[in-house]
Amino acid sequence: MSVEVHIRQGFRGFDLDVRFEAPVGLTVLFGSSGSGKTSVINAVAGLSKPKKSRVVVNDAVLSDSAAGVWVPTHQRSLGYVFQEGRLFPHMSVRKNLMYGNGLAKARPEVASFDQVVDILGIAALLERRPSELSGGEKQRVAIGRALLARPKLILADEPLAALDEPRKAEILPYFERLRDEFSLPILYVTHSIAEVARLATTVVALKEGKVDRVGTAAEVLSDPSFTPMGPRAVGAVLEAVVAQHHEDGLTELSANGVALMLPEVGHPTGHKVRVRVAAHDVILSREAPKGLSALNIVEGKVHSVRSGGGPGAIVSVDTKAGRILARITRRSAAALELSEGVRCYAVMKSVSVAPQDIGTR
Amino acid sequence: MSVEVHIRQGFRGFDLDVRFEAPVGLTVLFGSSGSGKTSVINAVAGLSKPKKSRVVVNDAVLSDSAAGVWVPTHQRSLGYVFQEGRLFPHMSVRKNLMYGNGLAKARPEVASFDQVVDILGIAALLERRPSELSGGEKQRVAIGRALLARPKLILADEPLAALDEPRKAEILPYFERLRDEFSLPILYVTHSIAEVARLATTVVALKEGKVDRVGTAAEVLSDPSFTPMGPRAVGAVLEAVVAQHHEDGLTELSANGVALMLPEVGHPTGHKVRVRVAAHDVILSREAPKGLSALNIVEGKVHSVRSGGGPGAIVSVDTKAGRILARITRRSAAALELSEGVRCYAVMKSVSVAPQDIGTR
Amino acid sequence: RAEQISIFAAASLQEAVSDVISRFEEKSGHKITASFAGSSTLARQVAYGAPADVVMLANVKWMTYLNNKGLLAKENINTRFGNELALVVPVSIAASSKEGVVADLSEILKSGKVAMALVEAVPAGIYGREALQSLGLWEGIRPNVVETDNVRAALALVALGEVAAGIVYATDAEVDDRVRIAARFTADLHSKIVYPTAVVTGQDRPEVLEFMTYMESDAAREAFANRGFVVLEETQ
Amino acid sequence: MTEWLGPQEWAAVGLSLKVAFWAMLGAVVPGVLVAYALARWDFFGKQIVNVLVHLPLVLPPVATGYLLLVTFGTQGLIGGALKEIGVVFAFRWTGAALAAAVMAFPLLVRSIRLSIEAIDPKLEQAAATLGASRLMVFFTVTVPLMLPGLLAGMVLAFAKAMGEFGATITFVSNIPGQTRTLPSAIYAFLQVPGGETAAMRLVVVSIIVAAGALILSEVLARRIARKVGQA
Amino acid sequence: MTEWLGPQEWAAVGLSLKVAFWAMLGAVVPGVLVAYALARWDFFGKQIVNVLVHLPLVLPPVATGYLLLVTFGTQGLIGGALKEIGVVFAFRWTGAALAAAVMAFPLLVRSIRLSIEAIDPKLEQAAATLGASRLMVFFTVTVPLMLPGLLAGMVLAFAKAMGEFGATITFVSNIPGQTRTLPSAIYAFLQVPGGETAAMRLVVVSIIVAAGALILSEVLARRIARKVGQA
Ligand SMILES: Nc1ncnc2c1ncn2[C@@H]1O[C@H](COP(=O)(O)OP(=O)(O)OP(=O)(O)O)[C@@H](O)[C@H]1O
Ligand SMILES: Nc1ncnc2c1ncn2[C@@H]1O[C@H](COP(=O)(O)OP(=O)(O)OP(=O)(O)O)[C@@H](O)[C@H]1O
Ligand SMILES: [Mg+2]
Ligand SMILES: [Mg+2]
Repeated sequence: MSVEVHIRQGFRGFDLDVRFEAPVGLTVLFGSSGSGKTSVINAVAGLSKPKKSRVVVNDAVLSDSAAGVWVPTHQRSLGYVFQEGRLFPHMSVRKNLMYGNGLAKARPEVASFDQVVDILGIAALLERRPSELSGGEKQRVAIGRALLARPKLILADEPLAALDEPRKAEILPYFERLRDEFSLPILYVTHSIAEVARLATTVVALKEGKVDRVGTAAEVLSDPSFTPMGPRAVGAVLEAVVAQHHEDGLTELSANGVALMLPEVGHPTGHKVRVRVAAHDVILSREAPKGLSALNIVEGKVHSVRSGGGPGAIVSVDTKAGRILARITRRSAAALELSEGVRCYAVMKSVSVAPQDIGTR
Repeated sequence: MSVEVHIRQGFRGFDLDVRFEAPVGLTVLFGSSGSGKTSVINAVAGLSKPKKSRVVVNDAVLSDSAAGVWVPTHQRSLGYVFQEGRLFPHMSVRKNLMYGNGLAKARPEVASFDQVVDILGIAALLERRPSELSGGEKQRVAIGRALLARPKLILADEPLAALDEPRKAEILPYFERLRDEFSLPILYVTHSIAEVARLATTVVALKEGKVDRVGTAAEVLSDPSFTPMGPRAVGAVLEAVVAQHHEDGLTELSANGVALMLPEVGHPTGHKVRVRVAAHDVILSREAPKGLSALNIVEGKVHSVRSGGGPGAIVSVDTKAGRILARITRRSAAALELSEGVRCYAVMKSVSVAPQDIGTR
Repeated sequence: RAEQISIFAAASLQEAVSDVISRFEEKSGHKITASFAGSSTLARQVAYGAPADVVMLANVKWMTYLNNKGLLAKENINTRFGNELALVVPVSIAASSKEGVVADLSEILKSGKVAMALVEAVPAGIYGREALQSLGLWEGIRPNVVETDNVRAALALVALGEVAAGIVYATDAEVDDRVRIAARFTADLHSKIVYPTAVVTGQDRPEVLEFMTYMESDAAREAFANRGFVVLEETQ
Repeated sequence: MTEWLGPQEWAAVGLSLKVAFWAMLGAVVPGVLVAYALARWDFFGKQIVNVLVHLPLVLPPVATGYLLLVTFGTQGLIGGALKEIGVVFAFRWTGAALAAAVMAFPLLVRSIRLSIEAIDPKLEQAAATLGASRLMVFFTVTVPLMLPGLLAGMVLAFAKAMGEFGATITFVSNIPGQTRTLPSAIYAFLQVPGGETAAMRLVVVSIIVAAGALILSEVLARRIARKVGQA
Repeated sequence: MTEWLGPQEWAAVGLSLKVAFWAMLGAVVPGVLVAYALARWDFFGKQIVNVLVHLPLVLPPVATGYLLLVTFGTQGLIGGALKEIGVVFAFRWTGAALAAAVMAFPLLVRSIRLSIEAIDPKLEQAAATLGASRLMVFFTVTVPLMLPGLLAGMVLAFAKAMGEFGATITFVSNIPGQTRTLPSAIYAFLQVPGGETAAMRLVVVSIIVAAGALILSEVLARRIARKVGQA
């Protein structure tokens, strides 16, 4: 276990009682506004001192109220991206960025100054004061500051919320690298399903201060009964390897031998990747469809049909590539006579596998 | 024209020169981080006094540097949701909410206190201080405060950025109502395509302090050459009326006589709606597809095929329902021999028209 | 009938005047309020319209200043009381000279600092300087002089043993048992130390004059004498 | 206890409290205005106002007292005019309050100014977008947020007013029951041989009064801090 | 100009500047520490410290001077001990600086404390997450952010030190060239009939010096404000 957290704390009218363990990787804290995500992260950072707490990161006990252990915040080797920036108003952007870096000379860097400035696109801002930055610029500097502090544990509270899509797409891979190349444990708060799908090793869903659910990203996302993320969040996560890069810009993945075509994936042949296929992007057909623009058609057998209260139903189809979820109307399910054990074809447009939904693993 | 804005202003290393006009409705300001969105809104609010500015809202001249007109901020009848909350720390949530309301007794309400508290889910927080709120809770109170100020112009700077999907889904319709029922002009900053598609009457795209593009939401979103929103943003916007509510929960829309099936749409029969069909959600087929779970299949004629640098291509198909965009791979386009004038079928899953993408008009 | 009388008196007269006042009040039934402050302060206040009926200052110059402004009822200025200067040393310092022998002064003064009231501004300091000048000691002592804003502060320095000696009024010196009078300066060494008393112009109401008369009385003289003041025989 | 201090001393305590209270209160409104102007406005002669405000601190109290006497005395420039309309400061307790207020003014202004400068103007902007006029913003946002500084300034002003001596005795003299405040009384005792003990008694009284005021202010400060949410 | 003031007066001006400067400087470090403790810590006897800090304001300066004399005089408790190690305050300009520092101390502490209390602890927390120890946080975040208060406090302290009279003359008396500061000189002139003009000359000098210090501080304050980004 890379992260073990147990926190019990009370505010006026709000009780936090959270306990979870997460393996090596990036743990997403997920939950509606006010469910206690920031409170958990603050306790992990040692910024609040809960009545009861036990926080262990990579075998290092950061706090254990039972044993009377309490490592002060500044010795926890953190990189905390706060929900509200918290840049030092009296320092230039450059000094803000270098603040933690200078204090932790002994630890290895996870990113060089130039790298961070480049990825975050803040080269032009270095000599400005925080008061002269836009909302998104502040947020980017805050991310950079945390990364440059040579952290051994990253805490990120909605780090990308204020950014535009292209900028997010540039920064996201960097969190992947921290997770994979540097094996840094990361606690990450987000409301974005794309980010969950792409980054999360483990998802911890909070609800009113309690743990609602813990599981791998694949488990949580592919559970049709788990709705707090909204219906669009449901989808399957397939494991695949990069098989070939085609000349027309498509990349062929192999999911347990099944070929999947995707727009260019920036990983070398042989690289293992995760592909999320959102349930609402999958079309089912009883016969092998012909003459469709969709490139990925996989045969399989219906594992289950679940219909909720609304007009929709989630059909799980076991294919050679893995279990695929399709969100279709009940009407279609009836028309196609889909039921357990029925053979069918899952049609996925190559492009419907959004680039954000391809993560390395 | 409901809103006319012309602003010229210089910061250290950043020049803002923005000029646009927008018709009645909600105008989305769109652009990457640091492109000048907040600066424009601040100038409209009268919080910054640009070198040159002309702001006219619903025929009321709020500022005109040439004519020496400058209406002070507090007389502009605003409801401004700031990017960073700005709640009054010394007042309870309730007092924060009622602050503007008490000052503008003369103007009509756009929302009652109870309504706002209910929609935003902040009933339990009313007696708290802002310092006792979570990030998303602060944001919600800030929205409520602006709405309760009986505004005649709403300025909203990424109002939903810090909120989870279900909460967003609850609040979004409210902005629609403000736009439609109250005919309030709204300037709205967002990075979310879903919000653009759903809310925007007009989109003003900013780039490095200049207007990059102005157009209706349909125009801008369906322009495959307009990429700042990321490839997922491209899609067609169809005009339709609610034709029938089926018993299985599906709603039948009629787009110029073409039947479209959608999950329940909360509008009465006869109501006009806008439906966005994201290009990446459309599959094309040369033959009429059979036995597919997708309910909506529309025949049409290829208007154009555009391929960019990557593996994808955007195919515009003129159908009776309107022009539909499909984002497919170049490989498929070649395989299906799609070219101008070719007849084909556009396959849209009913559920792929996401509820957020259905707006009233 | 009981009338109100307001007296502005130099701070150094506080006790003696208070004694006189209580006796006078008892006798006459009038009510007196006395304000004690530095002579310069009082004089200036009278000049700016202070509600004083009688002023008693420790400083002839300030009385002259008032008189020149026509603020004093001329027929009612008198000078009944005076004082002496003394050299005091802390009791802790062993007596090295007999009281009254000024010749040994330089010896005492050599041993350390001498506290005096401001030698240019405050009467006690001015008298002291004059005395030392008459004795031809001033130039030698000057570097050792520490000046205070009033005599009492000078006395306090001696009492606390911070200085070797101080030049103060004998009235002050006699009461503080932490100091010992090492020498008295004879009256001929400096200008005469007197406390002129006067009625403010326009305030010569019967009860005020009654008080002025009482100040001439034996009872008043006794009160002043008890506090160590010199009672002068003639009004000057 | 009543025997511990004589009636005259009790009168001095009461007078000092009255003087300090009114000095503090009287200085608040002009203090806030001047502090606001110095903190937020740029106007011609700003530095002159700033110097004037600090003057009572820079000058020896006697000099300030003398200047007060010259201007606010019955014969003085302003004092004469005020006398016409029946307002007299000279040799009244009101004058003692005026002197104390003047002496405390720089302390009050500085504290309030500091607090005003620490207020995020963005909050005032937010209030303006919600329809609050300048005046409304001032009273509903600026004033509540500057309370810590106001309170600190009032404590300093009260304390200073309790201790003010030089300017007071010079301006309004030392009239028992009228202008004889605690410091004047202490001074008077120190002028009398052997008066140290009596003086020390009054010093102790001063300290007790001041401690009471301070603790009260700390309690208030805590409440304010909790309100503003920093506690 | 040189003729306008005599050499004695010039000496007084120089001495006053020296005394005020060192008083201000000497009070800064303890001032910051005490202010920090009062603002951020809860400790036993906090209110006692608070009262002690304010004491010089509450007591008449003469009393403070007298207490200083009793404690820091050569015969005093602390003064005696310090004398052993060669530190003497009595009748030296250092004593004048000490008196001025003590009198200015409450003003300094209050200003700094106000500024510290206005600092958002969240910024200090942020520094801690970045690996800064308490001390490091203090020096890199707290101190820079409290600069406005520090500066305001130093201005007040300097001004107060320039004007301090009662405690100074009581503690170190008035020795030309040693402890004869401007206020002492002004006081002396005011004791003599007709000395007003000479006193006023020195008052003008005081005002000029104070104005210089104030304007300098305003320039610095602007720079700090720009740094901290509120300007
Ligand atoms: N006070 C200021 N001084 C100097 N530059 C400023 C100031 N305020 C904003 N800027 C700069 O102006 C540009 C536009 O800022 P603005 O806040 O309008 O951006 P934005 O479009 O709202 O971005 P975001 O989405 O990140 O909030 C940015 O480059 C920013 O750094
Ligand atoms: N200082 C406080 N005093 C009282 N209640 C608090 C305090 N801080 C947080 N809370 C409450 O605790 C709950 C959890 O807050 P927290 O900030 O952890 O939420 P969150 O999950 O981060 O939400 P968001 O997504 O909106 O940031 C909320 O209901 C909040 O109102
Ligand atoms: Mg949060
Ligand atoms: Mg912005």
